[in-house]
Amino acid sequence: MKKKKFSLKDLTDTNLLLTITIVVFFLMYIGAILFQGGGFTKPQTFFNILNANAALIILSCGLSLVMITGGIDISVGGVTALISMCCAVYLDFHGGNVSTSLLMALGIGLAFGIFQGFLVAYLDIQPFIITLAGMFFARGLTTIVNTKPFNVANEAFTKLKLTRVIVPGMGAPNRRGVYVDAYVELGVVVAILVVIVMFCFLRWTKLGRSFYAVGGNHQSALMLGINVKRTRFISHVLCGLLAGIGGFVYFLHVGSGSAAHATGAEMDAIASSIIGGTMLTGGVGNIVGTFFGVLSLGTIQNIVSSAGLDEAWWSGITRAVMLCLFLVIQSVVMARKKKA
Amino acid sequence: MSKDRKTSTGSGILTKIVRNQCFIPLIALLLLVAFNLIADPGFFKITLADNSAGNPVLSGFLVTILDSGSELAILAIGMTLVTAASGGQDISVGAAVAIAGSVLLRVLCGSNSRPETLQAPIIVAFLVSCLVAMLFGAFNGVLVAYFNIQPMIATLILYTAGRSIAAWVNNNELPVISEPSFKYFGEFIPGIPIPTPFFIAVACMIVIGLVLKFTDLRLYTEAVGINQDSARLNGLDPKVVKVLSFVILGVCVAVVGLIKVSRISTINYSVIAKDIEMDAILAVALGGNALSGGKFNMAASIIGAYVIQFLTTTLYKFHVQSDALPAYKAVVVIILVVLSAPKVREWLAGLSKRSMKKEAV
Amino acid sequence: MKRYSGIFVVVLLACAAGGWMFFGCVPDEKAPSQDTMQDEEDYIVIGLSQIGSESDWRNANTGSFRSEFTAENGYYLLFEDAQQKQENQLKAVRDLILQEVDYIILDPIVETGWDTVLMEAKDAGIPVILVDRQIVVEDEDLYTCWVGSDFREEGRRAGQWLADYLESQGRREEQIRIVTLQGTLDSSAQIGRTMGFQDVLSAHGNWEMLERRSGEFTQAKGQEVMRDLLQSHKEIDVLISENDNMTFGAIEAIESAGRTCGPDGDIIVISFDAVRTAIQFMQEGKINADFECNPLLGPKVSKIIEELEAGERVEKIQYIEEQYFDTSMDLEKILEERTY
Amino acid sequence: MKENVVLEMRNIHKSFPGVRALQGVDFTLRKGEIHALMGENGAGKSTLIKVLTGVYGKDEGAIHLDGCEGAAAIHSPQDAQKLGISTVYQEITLCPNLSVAENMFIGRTRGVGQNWKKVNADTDKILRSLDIPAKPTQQLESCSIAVQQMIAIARAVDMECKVLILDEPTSSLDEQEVEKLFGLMRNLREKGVGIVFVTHFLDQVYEVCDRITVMRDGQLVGEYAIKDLPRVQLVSKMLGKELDDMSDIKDEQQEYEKEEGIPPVLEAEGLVSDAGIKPFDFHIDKGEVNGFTGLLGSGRSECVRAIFGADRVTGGTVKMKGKPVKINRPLDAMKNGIAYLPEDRKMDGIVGDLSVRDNIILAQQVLRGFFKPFSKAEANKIADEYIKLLSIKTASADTPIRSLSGGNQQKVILARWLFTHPEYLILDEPTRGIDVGTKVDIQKLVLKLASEGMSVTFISSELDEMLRTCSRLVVMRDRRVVGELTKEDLNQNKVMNTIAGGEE
Repeated sequence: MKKKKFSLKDLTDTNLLLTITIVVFFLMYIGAILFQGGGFTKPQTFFNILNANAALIILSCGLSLVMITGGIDISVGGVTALISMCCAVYLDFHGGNVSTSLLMALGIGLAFGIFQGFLVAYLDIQPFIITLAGMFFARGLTTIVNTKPFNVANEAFTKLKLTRVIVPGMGAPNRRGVYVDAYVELGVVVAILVVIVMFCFLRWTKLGRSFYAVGGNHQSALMLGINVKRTRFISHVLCGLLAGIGGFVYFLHVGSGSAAHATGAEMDAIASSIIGGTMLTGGVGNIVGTFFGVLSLGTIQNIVSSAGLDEAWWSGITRAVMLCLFLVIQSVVMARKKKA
Repeated sequence: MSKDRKTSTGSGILTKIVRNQCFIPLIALLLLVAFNLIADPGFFKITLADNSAGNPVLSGFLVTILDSGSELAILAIGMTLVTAASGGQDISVGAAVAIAGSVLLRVLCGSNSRPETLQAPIIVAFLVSCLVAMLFGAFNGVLVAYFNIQPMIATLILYTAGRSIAAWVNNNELPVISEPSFKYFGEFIPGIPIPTPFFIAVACMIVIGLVLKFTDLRLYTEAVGINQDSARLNGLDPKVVKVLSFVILGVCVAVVGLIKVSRISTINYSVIAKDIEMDAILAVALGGNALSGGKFNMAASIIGAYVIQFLTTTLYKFHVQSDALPAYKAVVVIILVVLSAPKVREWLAGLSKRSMKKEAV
Repeated sequence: MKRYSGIFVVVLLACAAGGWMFFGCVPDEKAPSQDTMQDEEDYIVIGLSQIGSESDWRNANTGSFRSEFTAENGYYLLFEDAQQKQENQLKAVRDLILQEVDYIILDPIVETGWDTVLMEAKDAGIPVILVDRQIVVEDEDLYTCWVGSDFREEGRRAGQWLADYLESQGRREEQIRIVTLQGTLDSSAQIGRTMGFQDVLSAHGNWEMLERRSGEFTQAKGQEVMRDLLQSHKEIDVLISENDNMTFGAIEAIESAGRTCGPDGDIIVISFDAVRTAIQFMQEGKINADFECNPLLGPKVSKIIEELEAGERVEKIQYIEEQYFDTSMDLEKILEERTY
Repeated sequence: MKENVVLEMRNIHKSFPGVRALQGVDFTLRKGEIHALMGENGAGKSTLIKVLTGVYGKDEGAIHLDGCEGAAAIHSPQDAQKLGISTVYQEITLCPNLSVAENMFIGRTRGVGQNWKKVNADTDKILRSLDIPAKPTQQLESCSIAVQQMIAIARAVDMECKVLILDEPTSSLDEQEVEKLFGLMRNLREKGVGIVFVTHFLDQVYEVCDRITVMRDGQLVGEYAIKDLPRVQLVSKMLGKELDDMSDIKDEQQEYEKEEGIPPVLEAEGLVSDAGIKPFDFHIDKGEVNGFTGLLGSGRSECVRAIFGADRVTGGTVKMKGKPVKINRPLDAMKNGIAYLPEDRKMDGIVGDLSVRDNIILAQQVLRGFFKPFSKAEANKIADEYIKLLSIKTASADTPIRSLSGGNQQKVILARWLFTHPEYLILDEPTRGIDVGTKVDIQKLVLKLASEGMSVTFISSELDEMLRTCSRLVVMRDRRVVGELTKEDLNQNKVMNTIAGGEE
């Protein structure tokens, strides 16, 4: 086939939705540069979006995994809050060290993943209701661990928190004319690693492909000899693990523990996944899309605030409109599929 | 065999009671009552005293439960219908309450956010907010029924945008109503010692009771929820029924909006009815209604709502931080859901059979 | 066919990157884009990072800045609403730096965790003016000055007022039972007012503080906590409520419990902030005294900016003038003058 | 185990709540043979295959495989695969959202990694060798159904199975593709693979198979060599009627005489729906009982669904009593006095959790409208009346219909439609999966209703039921009406011959 003949029809659903997402993102960003100028012309603005959303990227990756298998996990925001609080308390009140706190974060995430995964996969309980309870539990537990929000003063941690990775060649002179290097936080590096690893995992490993198989049609997957229950279980465990990593990255970014941390993060993560082309019904989705989904949400927020609109409500509305748009696109894609 | 049959008929009444859907929430209620009786009988004390306006009013924990549980009970009505018809839940009710309340205030206040007098009769304002809430309900319903989006995800849109829309309706101002009669809906009507929200809740229950009695709502909803294909072959339009259930939830939302706003005579967009959707879903689940749709028991849901309020108030009384409440509720949910999972039930049934056999041996 | 979609994506990426280079980096080196140029020539650009819009006070505060920094006055105001989250505020400040504003006005949500971002502002040569709440930083030079209320003084004055009032009522020797509705824990207003009142409290042996609970500065929470306090404490003589919104809620709770408050009631209510509605409540005899926390910081900040523009040095800590009101005053007149 | 036998199933029993799907079925498959498994719907073929492939557990019986000591333990599809049993199901059981190569290889090996390059290359080789027009990296969904089916077979073949089960693989293939498939099957036979071939197409059976096992009502009818079993006998064995049984006369049925001058109750012309039937004409007169007959999948259900508006009607006109009507959805049909008892009782008929009472009043209730519900007393009265009339065995009107036996569930659905007092009643397989007594009851009822002036269309897999009740039979094959039989033509021989394709 020659390139001339290329048409959208030849794309798989995953790639079609992915393409839409990426196009929308770049149109949006270029539009922002054209019409708003200002900060958007600087690469650092983009890196700031990354910095602020590193944790969300990781959480969204986890959610995408679960959504690709046809499930959902709305506990990730709560787990993030719980992790940041536990780590903060541990570091500040008990003089713990950073690496143990990282292990603790992963442990908490895994524990949630395993528990919820077991209930969902092996007891056939609706994932929505069980992870809803998980979210309740994590949020409540956060307050029980410690009520007050506080910043962590632990030295080793603060040092880690302030570690910056300079992005060469992307810097820009500030208003004093001093050249400032563009940088990203450590969390962004982790997030990008996660995206790459998860992308490879889903794209090239057998387990990754069986995620798609289970989400696409679990009956068929069973017939093809895939252990559907175990696959579902693993998807939740991985989501939990990523929530653990994401929680720690979040903690690293904010450097404080608070019960109010990451409120609505689960909804943002779901929205990002959807915008990134993950199909709610399962079987379709792409981690790269999710990555761009998060960036799209972050960019919208930036556009809204630098346009001088009252951010609190405008960003809410624009996000919802975007979500609605993508849901309808998915619905149309589904209809197209059924007709064919 | 014959022996078996005898015992089963003997315990028939008991089984009937246990089988009744109201059984679980009622047992939960009894447990809570018993717990409070043991821990502190003062919990049940109700006192009659004059409030600042010189009206004798009742106060005490029980009154608090009836009062604060009203919103939840009203929402549980709508949520039960949505759950039954669509097999999913609406997570945008909290945000929708914010919109309804905001619209209500907007109509009452006009352009001035601190009016001396109301700019419109309360009933008109309520009807407008009702209409708006129904529209948003229909929006959710259309996404669910016509676009085939899972209810939880479809309502995620409004969940994200709702509070922003609410703020936008009033230009992000916080209007305050000084008219005393507006407070009647959320507090007390002079001369009546029982909080008004309770009456509103009772009125809603009566209305839904009458609707269920004098229309086909129950049959239609259940038929669609249980077997959509079969319902279609019987001439029903599952899509219309689903949208209808969301619209009814919209009405419930508007009523709750009225109460919530009236309670404080103003609104706080980010806090009003926060997390109430979770409690409403919990109420439905606690009432023994399958979250996957189908048959429903309205009374059980309503009792479920009050049980949750009972739990909340009890926890408050024991100085549980309000933010820690969800943890306790979550434990309750997990236990309930796990116990009602078919697999666990099978396993338990097998277990009891085995133990019976052992006894027989 | 996947290959072609891959090419498609790569082409897109290239387009976008190209766009970035063209619109982003190139103009950057030569001259700022048209928008910013206009801004810099004609206006002083102010970036305001506000906490949120949780209370009337906050809205009056925001409004004061909005009405002060108008185009007519030669300003251009960029408003960032942090929606009660420090992470949002950190990102907002970074965005403002990137947008090269001339001044940043920051109303910090919490006291700690500001060092890095303020350092970035300093490096970029943008003066930061703190308003309302205070912060703890290692190097005080990181911000230019702080403008706000002396919360401790407010608390002290409230205590003093209570002592005077009780004396005038002839209750000097009586056992006085007090409850406090605290603000969001660890906020400067909460700490200041609690400590200020504590200063007076410890000097009076017959005053008993029954319980201090946080109402988080919101009306709903205030009502909830007060209802609880009323049920657990039979006798309450004085309610100290650390802001007006909580007071409104508390009054609702008091009334629906069948108790009375105000000068003629059985609970003395002392509140802070003194918004317009609170004065109305005072007229109705529901609040005894209210200590102003003046939200109208705009004019003062604008004056400071004028001084800075003129190259003058400014005082590090600048308290704003504040008054208090009680039922003995001519409330009618006060109400007329009150704008918020 | 005998020489040459690869698979032996002995005395297999399997029950589902209320149904005994398999009752002591034996099945033997030899090396290098193509073995047809035949039977009408509900005969238990699918259940037998699902037991063999581990989708269902068996209640009783044993499965022996060549090369395995003792009884084979098959508890899951994976177990079956490991033992060399591969299956291609009737409905495609591949994942539409994966690529062709992935579908070929997923779930087959342990371990984490997979060399996709090699997988793609291997797949390409297989696809080429089998002449399947697909690319390894193509998304499965973008292939035609036929190609998907062939990929499923390719997967099974590539797993070097000893036993290959083809469950109606040809239903979505055109002739050329079928030929290709048969070539493939013969090829595999040469290699010594035992193939179980399930199909409804008799031609295909006689073209490719060596041996036939016939099942009926969950029981084994017999195993025959292909040359010993002529076509008509096969049909008669499947339908459960011996040919010499022709003396079976329609004793209960009166001859239907058309009254002159009255337009037919329903007349359809060129009716076609999106369910894939060819346009058909149809009419029914007042008080007439007619039927659609044909093997499963011949389109008989789709025809009546089109009449009722259950599938989306894409063309054709319908007249009722001479007046043209538009039927776009079931409610339109109901308003015109048509009632439809659907083929799939569980999926389309009962509303499982609702009570018997609610199930009875449902259709009439919908007709009456939203604001005119039956009061509880009325509903109970109606329910009791119909429970008595049709002698429905239920604990009470309050019992959920789910807990009734199949026959009684069917009677409830029947009651539901009778209560709407239709002029034209469509019964699609009303007697499937229910006990003999109820079957007779239902047939009697149909005749009684007709004598009272109701028009009835009656569809059944059991030919003698049709012959006993219908005065006219529309015969279908391959989704097309191929004949209409009346009066003296209404005998088993003629009908079977028409169904089988007019040969012999």
